[in-house]
Amino acid sequence: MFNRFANPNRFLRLSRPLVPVMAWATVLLMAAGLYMTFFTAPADYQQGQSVRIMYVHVPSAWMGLFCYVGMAVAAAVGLIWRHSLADLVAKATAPIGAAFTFLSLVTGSLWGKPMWGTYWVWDARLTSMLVLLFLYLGYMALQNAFDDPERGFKASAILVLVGVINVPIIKFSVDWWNTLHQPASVIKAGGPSIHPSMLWPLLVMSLAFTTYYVWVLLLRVHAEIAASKIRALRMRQASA
Amino acid sequence: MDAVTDFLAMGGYAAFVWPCFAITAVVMVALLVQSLAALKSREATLRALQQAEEARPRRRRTPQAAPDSTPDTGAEVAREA
Amino acid sequence: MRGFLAIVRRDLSLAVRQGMDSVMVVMFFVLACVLFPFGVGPEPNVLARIAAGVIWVAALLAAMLSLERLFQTDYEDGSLELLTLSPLALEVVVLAKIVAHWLTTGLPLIVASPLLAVLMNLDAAGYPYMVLALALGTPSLSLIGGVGAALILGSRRGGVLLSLLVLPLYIPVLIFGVSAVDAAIGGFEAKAQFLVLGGILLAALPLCPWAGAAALRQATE
Amino acid sequence: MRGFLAIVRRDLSLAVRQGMDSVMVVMFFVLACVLFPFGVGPEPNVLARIAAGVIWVAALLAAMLSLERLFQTDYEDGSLELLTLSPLALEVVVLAKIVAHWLTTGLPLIVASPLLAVLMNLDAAGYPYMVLALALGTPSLSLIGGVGAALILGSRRGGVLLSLLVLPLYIPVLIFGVSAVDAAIGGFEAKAQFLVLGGILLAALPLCPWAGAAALRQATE
Amino acid sequence: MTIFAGEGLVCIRGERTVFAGLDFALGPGGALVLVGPNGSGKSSLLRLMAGLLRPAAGALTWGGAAVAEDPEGHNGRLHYVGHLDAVKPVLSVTENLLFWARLRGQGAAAPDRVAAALATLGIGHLADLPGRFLSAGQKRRVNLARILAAPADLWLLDEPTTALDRASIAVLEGAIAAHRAGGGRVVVSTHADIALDGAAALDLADFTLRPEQVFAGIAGTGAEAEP
Amino acid sequence: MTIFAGEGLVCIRGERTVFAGLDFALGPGGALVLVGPNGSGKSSLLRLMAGLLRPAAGALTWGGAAVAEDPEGHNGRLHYVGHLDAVKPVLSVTENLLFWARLRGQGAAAPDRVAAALATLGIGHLADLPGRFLSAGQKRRVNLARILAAPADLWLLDEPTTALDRASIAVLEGAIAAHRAGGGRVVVSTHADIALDGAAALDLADFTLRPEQVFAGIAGTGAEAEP
Ligand code: HEM
Ligand SMILES: Nc1ncnc2c1ncn2[C@@H]1O[C@H](COP(=O)(O)OP(=O)(O)OP(=O)(O)O)[C@@H](O)[C@H]1O
Ligand SMILES: Nc1ncnc2c1ncn2[C@@H]1O[C@H](COP(=O)(O)OP(=O)(O)OP(=O)(O)O)[C@@H](O)[C@H]1O
Ligand SMILES: [Mg+2]
Ligand SMILES: [Mg+2]
Repeated sequence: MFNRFANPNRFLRLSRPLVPVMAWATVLLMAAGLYMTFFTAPADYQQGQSVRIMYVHVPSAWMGLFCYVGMAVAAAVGLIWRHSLADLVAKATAPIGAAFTFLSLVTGSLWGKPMWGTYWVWDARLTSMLVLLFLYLGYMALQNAFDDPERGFKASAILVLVGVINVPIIKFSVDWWNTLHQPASVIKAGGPSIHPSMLWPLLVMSLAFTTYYVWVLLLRVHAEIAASKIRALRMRQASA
Repeated sequence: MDAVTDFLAMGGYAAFVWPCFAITAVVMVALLVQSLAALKSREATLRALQQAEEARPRRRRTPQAAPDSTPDTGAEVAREA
Repeated sequence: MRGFLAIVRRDLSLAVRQGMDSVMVVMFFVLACVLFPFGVGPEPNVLARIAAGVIWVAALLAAMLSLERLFQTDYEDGSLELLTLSPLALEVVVLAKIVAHWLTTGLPLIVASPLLAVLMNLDAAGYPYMVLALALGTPSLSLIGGVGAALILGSRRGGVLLSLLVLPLYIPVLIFGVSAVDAAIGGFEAKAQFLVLGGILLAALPLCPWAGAAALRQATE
Repeated sequence: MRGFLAIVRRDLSLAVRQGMDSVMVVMFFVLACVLFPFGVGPEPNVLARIAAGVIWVAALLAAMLSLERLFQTDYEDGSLELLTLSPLALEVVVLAKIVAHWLTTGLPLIVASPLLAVLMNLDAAGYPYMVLALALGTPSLSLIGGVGAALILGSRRGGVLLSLLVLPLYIPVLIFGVSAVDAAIGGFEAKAQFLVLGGILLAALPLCPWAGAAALRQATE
Repeated sequence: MTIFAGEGLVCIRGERTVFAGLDFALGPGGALVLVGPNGSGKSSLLRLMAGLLRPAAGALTWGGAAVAEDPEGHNGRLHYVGHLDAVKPVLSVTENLLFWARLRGQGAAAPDRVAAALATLGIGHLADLPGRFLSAGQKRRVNLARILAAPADLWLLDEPTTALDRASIAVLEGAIAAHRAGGGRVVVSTHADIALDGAAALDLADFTLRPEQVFAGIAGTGAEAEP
Repeated sequence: MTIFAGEGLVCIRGERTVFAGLDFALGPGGALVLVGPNGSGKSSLLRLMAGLLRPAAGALTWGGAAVAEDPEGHNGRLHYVGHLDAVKPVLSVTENLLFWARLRGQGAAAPDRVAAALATLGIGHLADLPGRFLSAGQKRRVNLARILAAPADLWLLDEPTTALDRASIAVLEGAIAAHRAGGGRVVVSTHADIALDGAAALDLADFTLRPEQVFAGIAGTGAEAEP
């Protein structure tokens, strides 16, 4: 049975050894991915060397989306089974997901300047990514708005579940909105067909981003556990 | 030498490619460093607090009150009361 | 049902007695719209081009601002605990409060909107569609905002926080509300947009009271 | 002076510790701006035409929303009484709190404005003028809004009421702020507008702390 | 005979275990008085009984059925009086009470019941006064009139004598006695004295954990596990 | 010898005359205890002395000079302790107190004075704790430490013993005695007992108007004019 007193010490025991594993995996995969990005992947016949932006842009966009789903699952587990570790995972995921989403926006607009001639267009995909960033930031703001961390967890869990229902609706309406006003003229559906010489670096980079996520997630969860122990000790000190 | 300048020029896209990778690196490293620093400082605080706790005289503490094995659930701790 | 009506009736008479809730919301709505002629200049064609969008954005902001206190006073004076403990399902309580909120703020906004349409130089063909779109859209705004209002109970900062939670979720309503009016002005069918607005409302109607009730339960813990 | 700095420093550290005050204000600023493309459509030239106005209106609304709690928490926890009883002139206290508010909200808005200018497709020639106009205008917004925030203490409904008090007073700042940017983009001199913005600030600097102090004395009676 | 009972109740608030292993049983006509020092968990236990708080462990049952299964049904058979009086300043006393009575399904009978309740508590003359003109004691009496205006089996009263003068306390005692005589049950937390015949007393201090056991949840077990 | 005195003070709140014709005088080392039933105006008189309220009639003087002439000067020589403790939940106890000390011109000496004040009140061990972890009694002690951390002639204490246990009340009594021994003066309102040697008692009930005189302003003069 899941229990709201999920034992953190067992979790710490199990997950501490994972930290160096993830760290090394990230470093090695990142090195390999960067090497492939710059030395084995070919320049695109249309986009030239700027296509190399893709190898950070696409993984961060994927991770931005993935983290939101992960956060929603963790929040649901925390809310329904009152599993406090899941609450901590949801909380720790938010800043990482927000960072990835932010990166996909920045790298995308840096790519957009040479490709489309402008840093930003109100394209459907871009816009929904921007809204996703706001959903992350709203989650983090709500989480931090309470004196009692327990309330922060529960309130933000409900928010993220409402948000996850809304993400497809937002996505759909933004698609509609954009096609209504401005037929797709800037990027063609599908994008460049992916050749293995480009696919492999992309996959390696994505894997590197994933291990980076796990690494930082573990660090942040460990920090949250330490923080709640500190709160408990402080409270004990206060009531002494 | 030319190879290097060529590489750095990124086919004319240097002004976009390099900032892009630089920003990605900065954000990812910053997040990592912040996470590590938070963990370190909290663990340090925790250790200090726990030492202070140890040092304090324990008035009503009976030897068997402190569970010697890690209990699986807080509820078990509670039931021992 | 009788309990539902009792809550609606109470909230309405509170709104009337506490003075000018509706008036204040409408005034904010008008003020926010009026800022635009000052901001973008008084050229009629520019204003007409952006009129529908500005009116909708102002409606969003007005709904959001007024929602901040939806549960706040009941929370502070202990009524919310007693409402939670009523034999009514909490979802029904939440729905009743949201309905009362819509009657005191959404409805006046709809009534005031033609006035703003005139001020903003909106094409006359758009008036009925504007009203209809607001009539379908504002209930969704109240419903979605009600969840946000329940979530921020007891938090350190109300207004700004609520806007961060709620505004992103308002975007679909905004998009279809505006495009319904624009389509009508442009001479197109606006049926699809109205269907979507209705669909959003139908989806929000069961979901939001449920989420709001969950939020209230943890706020009164 | 030492007391002044003590208050500023305290309010800054409160803002930092309470988490993300500045971040939230900037987010609202960005969100409010982003609503407009959804409202008026994504065409770059339309957006560029209204960009300066929209950014200024969003700045007004963000300042107003964040001001709601300028004195509220101090009022609720009893700090405001003690500040009123400090040996400092109450006007200085009010000014210090407004300065701290500007540092935590006005300044971030200014920093974030070029980003919005990009999003809204503002003519690049306007960027420096936009920033300069905001730098001259936002202190006035904080000063004027501070008076409103002091006036609404203890009233039943904060947010909406504050907007009704404050937004009309913000209109001059809005007009000259926007027209400075528009002039610069159109290739005209914007000196007159900046002079007026500076003049408003110079007038608000002594007047608003005085009015705010009077309002606070009322509230703590 | 339906029994309202709790078994092995554990209450955790703000990461702190307030009490643990608490049992009680209350039959029709029964009364339970909660005592204990500040912060020992009297209010928490009442909120738990009302279903406002969920026990971290243990079960709350009514006639053998778990209360958590049917929260609305449980709400229907209880009245709760907390620290706040829920009197709206802009509504008159009667309007305030009518609302709560109607919410509990008192239709046509509501005005009469409300008037009778006001008379019982000796504030019939305030019936038309807006809530904002009431003193603290008067507000508290309005709140108590609320529970008289609609019948419910279980009364949960958290320091109901706060701000009441001696005469009003006597009225309250009479109302509780009448309620119990009719088969109702009542749980009262109090610092002051309130006279209830044959009431069982529950001292919350008996269920408070020793300081070193107090901290539950993640933090607690962590701290506990340290050598 | 500077005397702090009030003459013919009248206090009107919410269109109601709370008290009228009240005189007092307080010399260095003096103490005044305000007593009276709820709502008789103890808190109102203290706020009036602090300058938070203005008397509807009468004069408040310090060494003969009207207090209203130089409000900042008056603020500089008084400390007020009200019902709220003004402890910021996100600042540590020391940070909270340092702010108030600095605001009163305690520069470099502030940290030492704050530490000493905390030690006096027996909460030195809480110095680094954020305010949100404090119980009601601990917050009240922090508030009292505030008035020890910066010197002021006149202490105005509104029910300072609220939420304090016996030991802390004794500490407070000691602090007041020391303050008076150093020539300070103190006005205390209290329901509980607090031992102050040679303090004058002022019963606010003596200055409350008869019911038919109570309504001031338009209503009041009207009622007065009735035969
Ligand atoms: C701010 C600007 C941009 C944002 C927010 C953005 C966002 C995204 C997102 C969310 C994805 C993942 C979509 C998915 O897998 O379903 C993606 C993928 C991709 N983006 Fe971007 N993008 C931006 C600009 C660009 C630009 C300028 C280009 C190139 C001209 C580009 C090319 C691609 C490609 C090739 C993919 C992967 C192919 C695919 O999954 O469809 N993006 N982008
Ligand atoms: N909302 C809350 N969040 C977190 N902890 C709380 C909350 N309310 C109370 N507590 C804590 O729970 C414990 C029990 O509080 P409770 O109010 O039940 O005590 P009580 O016995 O009613 O005290 P009193 O006699 O003061 O009314 C206290 O230590 C308190 O600090
Ligand atoms: N803010 C206010 N506005 C209007 N009337 C007020 C206000 N505060 C208090 N009063 C009224 O003034 C009268 C005196 O109140 P005050 O708080 O001074 O009494 P007190 O003697 O301190 O009572 P207690 O023993 O309850 O503290 C009361 O009748 C009260 O109703
Ligand atoms: Mg209690
Ligand atoms: Mg008092």
